[in-house]
Amino acid sequence: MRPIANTRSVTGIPTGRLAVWWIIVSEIVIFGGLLGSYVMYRLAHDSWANQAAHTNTMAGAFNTLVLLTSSLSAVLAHKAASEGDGKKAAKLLGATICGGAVFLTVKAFEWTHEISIGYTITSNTFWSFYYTAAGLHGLHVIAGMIIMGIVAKDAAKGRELHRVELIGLYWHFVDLVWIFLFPLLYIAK
Amino acid sequence: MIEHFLPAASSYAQDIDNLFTLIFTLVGFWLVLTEAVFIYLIVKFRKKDGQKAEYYTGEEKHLKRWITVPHFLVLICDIFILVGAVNVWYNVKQQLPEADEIVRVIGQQWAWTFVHAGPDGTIDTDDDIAIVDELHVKVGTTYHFKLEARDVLHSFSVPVFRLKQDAVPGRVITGWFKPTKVGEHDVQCAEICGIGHGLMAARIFIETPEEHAAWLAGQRPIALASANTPQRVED
Amino acid sequence: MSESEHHHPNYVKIWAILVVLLVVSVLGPELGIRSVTLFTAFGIAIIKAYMVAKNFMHVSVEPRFVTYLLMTAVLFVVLFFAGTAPDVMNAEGTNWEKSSWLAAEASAPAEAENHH
Amino acid sequence: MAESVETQAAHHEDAHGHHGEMSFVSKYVFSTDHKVIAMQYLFTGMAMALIGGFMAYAFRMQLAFPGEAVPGYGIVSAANYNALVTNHGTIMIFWVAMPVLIAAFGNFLIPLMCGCDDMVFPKINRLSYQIFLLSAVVLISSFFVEGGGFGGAWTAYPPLSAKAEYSLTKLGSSIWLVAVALEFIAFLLGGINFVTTAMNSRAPGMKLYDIPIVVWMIVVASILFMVSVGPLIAGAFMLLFDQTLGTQFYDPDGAGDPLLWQHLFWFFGHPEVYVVLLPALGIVAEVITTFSRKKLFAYRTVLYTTFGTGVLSFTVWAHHQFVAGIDPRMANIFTLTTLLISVPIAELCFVYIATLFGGSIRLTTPMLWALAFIAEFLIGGVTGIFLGASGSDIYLHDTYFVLAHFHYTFYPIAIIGTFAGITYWYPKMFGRMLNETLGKIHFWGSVISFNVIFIPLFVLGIAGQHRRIFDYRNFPELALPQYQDLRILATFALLVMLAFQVVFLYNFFMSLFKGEKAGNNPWKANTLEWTVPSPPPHGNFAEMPTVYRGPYEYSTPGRDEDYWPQNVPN
Repeated sequence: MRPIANTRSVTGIPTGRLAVWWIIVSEIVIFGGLLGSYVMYRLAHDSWANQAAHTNTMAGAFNTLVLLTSSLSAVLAHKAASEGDGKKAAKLLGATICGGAVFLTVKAFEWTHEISIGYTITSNTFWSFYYTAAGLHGLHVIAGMIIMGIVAKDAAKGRELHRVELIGLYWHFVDLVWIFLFPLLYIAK
Repeated sequence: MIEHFLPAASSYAQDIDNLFTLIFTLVGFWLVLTEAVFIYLIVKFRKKDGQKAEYYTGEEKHLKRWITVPHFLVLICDIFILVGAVNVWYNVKQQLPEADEIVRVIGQQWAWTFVHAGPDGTIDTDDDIAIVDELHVKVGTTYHFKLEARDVLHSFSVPVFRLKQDAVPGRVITGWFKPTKVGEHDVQCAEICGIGHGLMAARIFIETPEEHAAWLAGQRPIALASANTPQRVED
Repeated sequence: MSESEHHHPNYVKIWAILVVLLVVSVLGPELGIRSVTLFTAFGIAIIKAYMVAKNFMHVSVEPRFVTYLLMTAVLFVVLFFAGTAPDVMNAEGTNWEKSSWLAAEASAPAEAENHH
Repeated sequence: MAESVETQAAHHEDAHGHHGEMSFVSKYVFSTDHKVIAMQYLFTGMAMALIGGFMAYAFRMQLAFPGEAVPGYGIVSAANYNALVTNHGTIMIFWVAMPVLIAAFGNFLIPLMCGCDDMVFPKINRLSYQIFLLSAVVLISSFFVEGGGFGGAWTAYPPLSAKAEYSLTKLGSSIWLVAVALEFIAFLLGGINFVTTAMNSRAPGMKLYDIPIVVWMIVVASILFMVSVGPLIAGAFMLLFDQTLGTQFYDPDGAGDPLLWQHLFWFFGHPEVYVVLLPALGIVAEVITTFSRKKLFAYRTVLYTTFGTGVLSFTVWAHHQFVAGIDPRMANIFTLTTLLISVPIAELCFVYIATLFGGSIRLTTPMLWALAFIAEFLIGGVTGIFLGASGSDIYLHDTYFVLAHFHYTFYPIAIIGTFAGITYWYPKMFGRMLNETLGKIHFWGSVISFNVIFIPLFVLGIAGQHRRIFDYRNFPELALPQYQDLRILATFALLVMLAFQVVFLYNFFMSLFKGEKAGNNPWKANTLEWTVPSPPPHGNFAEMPTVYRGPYEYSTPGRDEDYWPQNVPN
């Protein structure tokens, strides 16, 4: 049962969405701190370009495409939900979850290959950042997929449709982080 | 004020003491004034029977200025403190005077190693004298110190000089001091560096040139000076 | 509910533009010009981020304070960077130098060859 | 809104009846009620304060009587000493000040003062407490693992904290770090709840300038926390990997830089001071207005200076690192910002003092605590200037002057402010009054002994005594008998202070059963929490209130009564 407090909206933004904005704000500073530290080190160490040369740009680009597409299905799910079509929203969220799964699978192959040829988290601080930043981002992908599954299950029954937009917002943010991780870790060589 | 507890034995110790006194005077004035007004108001406006409190919003001009005027005065005091602080800081930490001699200070768990220039007066030569936990300096000589740490953070603190500088592994930090008073004093480690942090005490011996020469004569240079240079060879 | 209030743009079109931008950012470095690479990598990342935030996250139809909120968070990150970079990003500065970094950079070319 | 407020309220009444039959466990352990969660935070915080206080007892005894067995603890070794001071600091800030000031008072007050039945996300609120409790358990478990608790100071500077061969507490340091990270996550969840509730769920009619200052302060503090802690969370991951996997994020031998952690830490660590300061200032604002029967002087000025302080607090962090090896040119900038932040804080103190002008002051126990907060915090504030000025910080950095300074800020915040809050809202929390005589005995005992602890430590700091040393007999200039006497005096005062807390505990628990019944509004205060029964029922308000005016309409001209509750139409 929702408390009365949850039904009020003094700012004009529904409470759930306001909370997601605050979550995103706190996530911006988490990733900002990590990527800021990375950028400082990266600019101080020209030799890291030799390490970055061993990342697989095409895999990264493919993953960007996957996340952009999953963002598209998430926003289409939001559109469907706002039109009251819970079934369609659930299907589109399902597509988004698949996008996340593809993303993680590609990552798994990438990491396996890199670790097998000796680029582990300890081999160089570039690789430490590579695994830490992508790993933290991957955790967000996993968390988003789990929550999205719950939301999709409800949405299929026409319940809590407003949550489709909330998980979408979060997913777009995860996409946004990757948009910056991709050039930082893969392109800048 | 600080000199009451501890002698001032470097050329800039007095400047830091003066800055301390300046801040003490300014903030002391404000503290006493504020606390006095505060206590006066508490005593003056204690509850009296049949008398209601007065109603002010705090936006009334004649009342608000009791806040805004002190607030600008505080700002002015801050400017004085800022000028004094930056001035002292610039002379102690930022601008290094020409060095007569260089001493290398190395912190490690849990001892200080001081590499003194030998009789030739220059460091990183074969006659360097490296001693643990004893720093010997000549009064009236301007020293640069090259500060390093072998393992964790340490902090090279010489209270009689009013000097403190953290030693950071992977860095060489240069600072300076010029002893002005003969004596023997504590050198502390002022950054927690593990279990033995409380044991990391050293002594500084501030000597006249003659005493220093006598001490120098009694020392044997370390065999391999290069082993103590910063470019240690990583195996 | 307020969801129905805001207008839904053509999301597929926006997605198509994002994909084109992605292709540009991948092809940019092929030219081998540093400034072009920097722009296609980070300039386009900022454009993509702006497009996602505006069109997918609908920041533009939220009350203005949401934009300010997000910008403030970014600003604080920049502030952190500005205060920290003078010490962390440089190998030497006023009266200090990072001996270990300088030593490592000096021996870096040899290390790089080992990897090839 | 799918459903109108009325139907929601009807649902709510049903639920309320249902809640009456709940078992003890579901009512007090797994409750989602904000008041129960507030109590959970309060009692956990008090329990942790006892642990932190015991640690202070153990290491102060060692300092006064070095090498001798401490009754109830035993011999304090160097390793023990480091672990004790480290965990004393960590506990008092993260497990006492934060949970009590922000979480306990925030949870209790925000829904009541904003006129809601609960937080907007009650289940997330419960989850927040559960993670917090878990973090406390994890922290305590770190004392008992092989190698003992972490001893690298609460700032956890690497490389000491990063490598087991330096710290000699391999497990202790990692568990400590995990506990702190869990605590951050708990407060991120809590903070989102506080901010969202206060922004979105205020009672009809409650405009921005009608919100009680304490709610504003807790909300601003939560925002400061959420925005500043991010880089440190990222940094904690990096440090954890340095500890456990052998990465070299902070290791200069592997392209890392130990100073990065210091920046990450203090970028959070300095705003953190204001995170705990602001709620205490808010509590004091409520108490002094109520007991001087005065409108808060210049409400808007208080708000704007709070915002100003909040923003400025992000620009001053490196004043903790003046002599840490940062570039000396940066120190000038940070001196400037640090001196600037003294202006809004001074202004806040002036405003509070000005509120007393023309008042009708009643020196009840909560009022005494609130006034003591201002008096003592001023000392803490002005001594900060010595340390914010780069020139004098060269000498004073990491001495007992620093220690005394921040205890003169944190003691007023975490102890005096908390007691002001507890004694003020105790009738509302538990429905009974505390004993005033015992309250005053406890007040004077605690405040006087506090000053006797820390004034000698200022002197020792000026004399050059540096921190975190377990035995000063190794330093001839610090081993002088006159300094040892000061250490013994401080330790003696600490024992007195700890003894007086027994009075409080007795008063607290006896009054739960034997205290005078409080009634709805024993202090004749204006804010909404005083319009409901004490203690408030589940759901708080029988009828959701509407707000007609600001919270500080005391002694308004033309009214017989000297207070004017926010929800009374005229």
